[in-house]
Amino acid sequence: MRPKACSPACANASQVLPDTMDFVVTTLLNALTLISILMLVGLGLAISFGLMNVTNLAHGEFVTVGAFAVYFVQSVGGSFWLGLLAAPIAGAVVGCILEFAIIRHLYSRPVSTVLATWGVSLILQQGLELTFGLGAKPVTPPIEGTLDLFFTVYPAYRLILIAIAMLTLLGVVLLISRTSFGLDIRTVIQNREMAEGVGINTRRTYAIAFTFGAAIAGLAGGLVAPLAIVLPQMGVNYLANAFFVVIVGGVGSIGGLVAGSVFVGGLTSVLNYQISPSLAQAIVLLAAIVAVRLRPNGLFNGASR
Amino acid sequence: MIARDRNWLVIFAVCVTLAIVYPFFADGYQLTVIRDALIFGLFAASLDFFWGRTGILCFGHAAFFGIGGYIMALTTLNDAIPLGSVLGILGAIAGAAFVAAIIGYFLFFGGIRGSYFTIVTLAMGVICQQAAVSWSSVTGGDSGLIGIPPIAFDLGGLHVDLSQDLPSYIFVAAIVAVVVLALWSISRGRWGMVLTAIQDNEVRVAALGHNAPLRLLATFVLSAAIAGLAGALYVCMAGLVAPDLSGLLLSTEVIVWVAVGGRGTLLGPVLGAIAIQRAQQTISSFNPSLWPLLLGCVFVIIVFVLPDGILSIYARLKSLFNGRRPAQ
Amino acid sequence: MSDVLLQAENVGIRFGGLQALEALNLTVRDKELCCIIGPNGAGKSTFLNLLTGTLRPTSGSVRFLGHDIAGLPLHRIARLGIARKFQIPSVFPSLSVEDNLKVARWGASSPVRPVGELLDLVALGNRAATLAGELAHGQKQWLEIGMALAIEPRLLLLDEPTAGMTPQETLATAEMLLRLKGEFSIVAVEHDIRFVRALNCETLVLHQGRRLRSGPFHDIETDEMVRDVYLGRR
Amino acid sequence: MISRRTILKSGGAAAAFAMVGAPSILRAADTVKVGLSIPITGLQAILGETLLNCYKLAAAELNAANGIGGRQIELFIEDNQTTTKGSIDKARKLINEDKVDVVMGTIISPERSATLSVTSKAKKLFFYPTNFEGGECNRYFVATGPIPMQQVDPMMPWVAENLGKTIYIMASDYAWPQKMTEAITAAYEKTGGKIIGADYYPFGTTDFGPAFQKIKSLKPDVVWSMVVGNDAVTQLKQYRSFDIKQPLIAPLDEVFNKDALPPGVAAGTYAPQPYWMALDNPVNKKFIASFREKFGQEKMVNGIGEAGYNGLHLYALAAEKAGSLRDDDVLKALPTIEFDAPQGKIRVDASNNHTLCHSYVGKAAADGIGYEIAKDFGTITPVTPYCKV
Repeated sequence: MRPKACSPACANASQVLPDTMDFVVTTLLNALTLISILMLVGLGLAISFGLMNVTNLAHGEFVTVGAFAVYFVQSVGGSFWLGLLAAPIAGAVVGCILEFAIIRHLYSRPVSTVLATWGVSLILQQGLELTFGLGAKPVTPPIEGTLDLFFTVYPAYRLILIAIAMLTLLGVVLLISRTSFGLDIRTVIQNREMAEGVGINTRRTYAIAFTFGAAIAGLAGGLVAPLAIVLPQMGVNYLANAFFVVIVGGVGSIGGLVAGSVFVGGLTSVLNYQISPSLAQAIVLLAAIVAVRLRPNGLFNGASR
Repeated sequence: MIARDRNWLVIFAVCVTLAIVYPFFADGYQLTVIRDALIFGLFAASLDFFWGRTGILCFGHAAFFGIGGYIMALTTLNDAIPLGSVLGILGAIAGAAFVAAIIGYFLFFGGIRGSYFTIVTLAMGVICQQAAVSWSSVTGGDSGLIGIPPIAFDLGGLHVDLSQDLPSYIFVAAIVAVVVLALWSISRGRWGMVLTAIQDNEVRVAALGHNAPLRLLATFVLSAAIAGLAGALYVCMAGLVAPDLSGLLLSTEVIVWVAVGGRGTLLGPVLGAIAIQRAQQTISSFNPSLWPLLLGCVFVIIVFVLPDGILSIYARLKSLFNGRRPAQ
Repeated sequence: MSDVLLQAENVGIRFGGLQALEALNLTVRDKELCCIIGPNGAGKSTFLNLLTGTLRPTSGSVRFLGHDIAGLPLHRIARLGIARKFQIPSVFPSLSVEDNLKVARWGASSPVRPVGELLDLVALGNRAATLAGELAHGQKQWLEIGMALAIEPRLLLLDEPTAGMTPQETLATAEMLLRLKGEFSIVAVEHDIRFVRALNCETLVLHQGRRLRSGPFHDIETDEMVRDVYLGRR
Repeated sequence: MISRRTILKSGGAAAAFAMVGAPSILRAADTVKVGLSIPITGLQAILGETLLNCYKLAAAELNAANGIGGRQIELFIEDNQTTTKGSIDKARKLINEDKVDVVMGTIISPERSATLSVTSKAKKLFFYPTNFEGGECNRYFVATGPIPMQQVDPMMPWVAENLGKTIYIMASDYAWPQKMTEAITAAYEKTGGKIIGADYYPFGTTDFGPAFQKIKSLKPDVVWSMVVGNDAVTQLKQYRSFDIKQPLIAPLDEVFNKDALPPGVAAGTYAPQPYWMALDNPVNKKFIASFREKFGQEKMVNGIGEAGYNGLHLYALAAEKAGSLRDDDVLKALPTIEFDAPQGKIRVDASNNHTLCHSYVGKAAADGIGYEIAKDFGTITPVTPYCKV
């Protein structure tokens, strides 16, 4: 028997209107926080899983590595911002090594990739535990407290997180659409053989794209570090949902990534308020499965697998 | 092909012989250890039947193990149900098959294959474990259900009581042998050939008039049903069922067993399950924190050094003696 | 009308803004052999995809034995009696030649020809135990034709069956098809004029998504406009 | 040799009975074998380490002082990997291969249930140290930690009086918080208080935002968190960032706060526990001093560890008194002895094998690690309608 939660409106009938606005804005911001994180973690997956067809189960560890980078920088006296700078670099380094040592040898063996990356994920987790010791690591946020947004009061750090995520996304869009490297990536993705034909070093492009995705995931880890637990095993919490973002959104476009993140993150946040969070999580995942059945190529675009 | 079949049967016969001889040298405790390992071997074989034959990796196979276990537990713990053990096992098989049929319908007919299938089934495992934890009025929550009686029934004059170590060992070993042999016969006949063809080129198979998604679905359902059977057997032997028996960790472990034992060999995964579990418990008694690290390395090594599993060592050695390259 | 097997009327398809095919008509009668030719990019494969129901036309209709088959699952279409040989040889490389044919036979609603006969028909009798992946390119094409035969089709659609074959193999393939002529209808999409010449059948010439000419092959062959198109003069 | 001396020394009817009843046990063993099933790897590894250290401390203390009836205690330490399967395998190994005299340990419910399913079948004593949601009952199962009613019943009037009349509960979605919620609701409503909302979050939740939003709109007087383990870290970090003013009750302790939480995050939170390091009595002072001497001066210890420590001492006293290591003999002696534990004097209730433990409300200090005792409710007798052994 669980006591039923009182609906927000009945708490104080005279305050219905401001409460409603407050409720809507806060829900929106909660959803945005979740969407931002999903988007950043999903971006790397969209590249490796969606475009290169590499199922990287160690992707969650990039998030972990990013968060540990912030912890490490803080623990040796650096500021959070310095740590946040180190996070994507740490992610990129691990990603680059992983691509070089393992993934590039397995592009033609997708199932082996699953096994090998899962193994790597275990090794990274245990390695972090042996290096930094048991247990969660403390990370202090750069600013404490809340910000008054007129309709509602919201934690300042979360607003920063949302802003950084949006800027990063914008940067990625520009990178892909405006730079020659972005053009290379798009060409390789469209048709690997043809890209090789016109003289693009696809091996290098793959490696850089993979590393880039790892860096973004590292950044995501750095951003969530003050907000959530920092632990060698934290990555798995983000992995499954990020995969769903990519599957639901469809591969091959930033639009799909955004659509997938909004679907998973938005639905989770809204449902969490209505029903038991465990049920909400199950429903979101089931909805994702059904969505995939109905729109096999993704909510947003028609790119095929 | 014929030679490979003969090899398989030889190894199978050796394993059966070892299983028959083992009770003469082992005490009750050692029997229970191997008995439980065999149940997980059956579970590994069930995954191998799907993964090995279709090339599609299911990352949530423990969900079916857990579903089977919970159905068995709920059936046998309810005194109002007659023939609890028999109905429990049948229910476990049917329940796991039913869930697999629903999930599989959405996935296979939705055109989900390969890595996408892997990820969706991974989430399915997560949901199952969470459901088992949260839905405590039925599942007993995170501590699970305890006091599940051993399998015992009278059916048409046949009296079965598996509360003792030796009968339960014989019962489990017999089931594992029969199921593995049956799966092997299925997978080398028409069914297996079509599945191999689907693995090569699914569109082509469909263009020949085969309902490929249905074939895949049927394979998945059969695989899940056997996983459910394994789950039902395990909870009776252990006396309890708990949420982590349907969780991600077990799903991962079973993949290792199959990969180490040799994907697609059905027998290899059983041996892999026994070997790895014994190794895990022995190593963890010496140095607990070493185990996860070793496990990770095993994954990576298998992929690069032994992509066909330990069972392939035999073939490799043989071809080494004959001076030939191993057939791939 | 009763012997009409496949009828495409006024069929067209657009991909986004691009009109890929426009107002095409094709009637295939029972046990008839016909060819579709045209230069690269003429829309031959797209047309074939419309005929097999893989694509749904944006205008006009395709009917097989009076049914609209567009969008039906592939295996249902096969069971109706449409067999298709793909452009890229798509055999099952991990199965033996014999097993390839077995798998194909099992797909049929009522297989007639035993595997041995199929092997002989496609001249692979001595390669039965070979893994299909180890066959030479031309043999793979034949094996695929054999697999198409195994499902006892009423209509066999061949997408560039001789692509990548040596001249001798091409002729052998043509002979193989001529032997089968009269058992069921065959529609061959080809690029290679020599092959079509050997078949000498009713021919539809496509150019830029439209019908250029149609009629018996010897008429087509002498047509000025067809020559111009094939020689790239137009 | 040692075993004979034991019998001679302890003398009396019990020893004579033991010799007749179980001569093989006494002759076979030169040591008392204590099997420990500890989560050394897996999710509960932080708490597992402290618990293991407490057992080591108790064993060292006992061994330094004549062991149990003159026999040294030998610890058989196994890692149950925080899983059901691991716990079953290890419990079987301890009982069948190592032939231990008693099994102790485990932290979370699945480990306990799995271990219990083996020990109950083997009729082997099993001492469980962690806060226990109740519900499981077995003659050979001894709980040295508190059940919900021991913590909640005395505490709720205090909460109503000092903290407020309405509570919002946010918890991890599993059995212990669910049972706790039942106990809290029952006890709180007696005082006129009201639970105005309860939400259970699945393990691995990364965003508790919606819960804080509810807190803001429901405006409860008190927030009671039973989000546990790793998720508690996430939950507390976010609780602080949303700047919620209500007092927070959270099931934290010194070990967890020090090893897992960012500094200061737990400051000011309340927690019900049977033991606090801040307890001002000589036994506790000595306990902490020897713990730190053995394992490091900066180390913290918590209620789970202390209950484990108590468990081994209770077992030793009972075995000593029974003059036998037979499970039934020890069990018979167990309710008759009393142990002067760091939390105060404790003993085991004969009717249900639960321990009469103390109940304190602690309030976390500004550093977020240590606690001061906010209120001492004394010893609480466990009342278990579900259990009669």
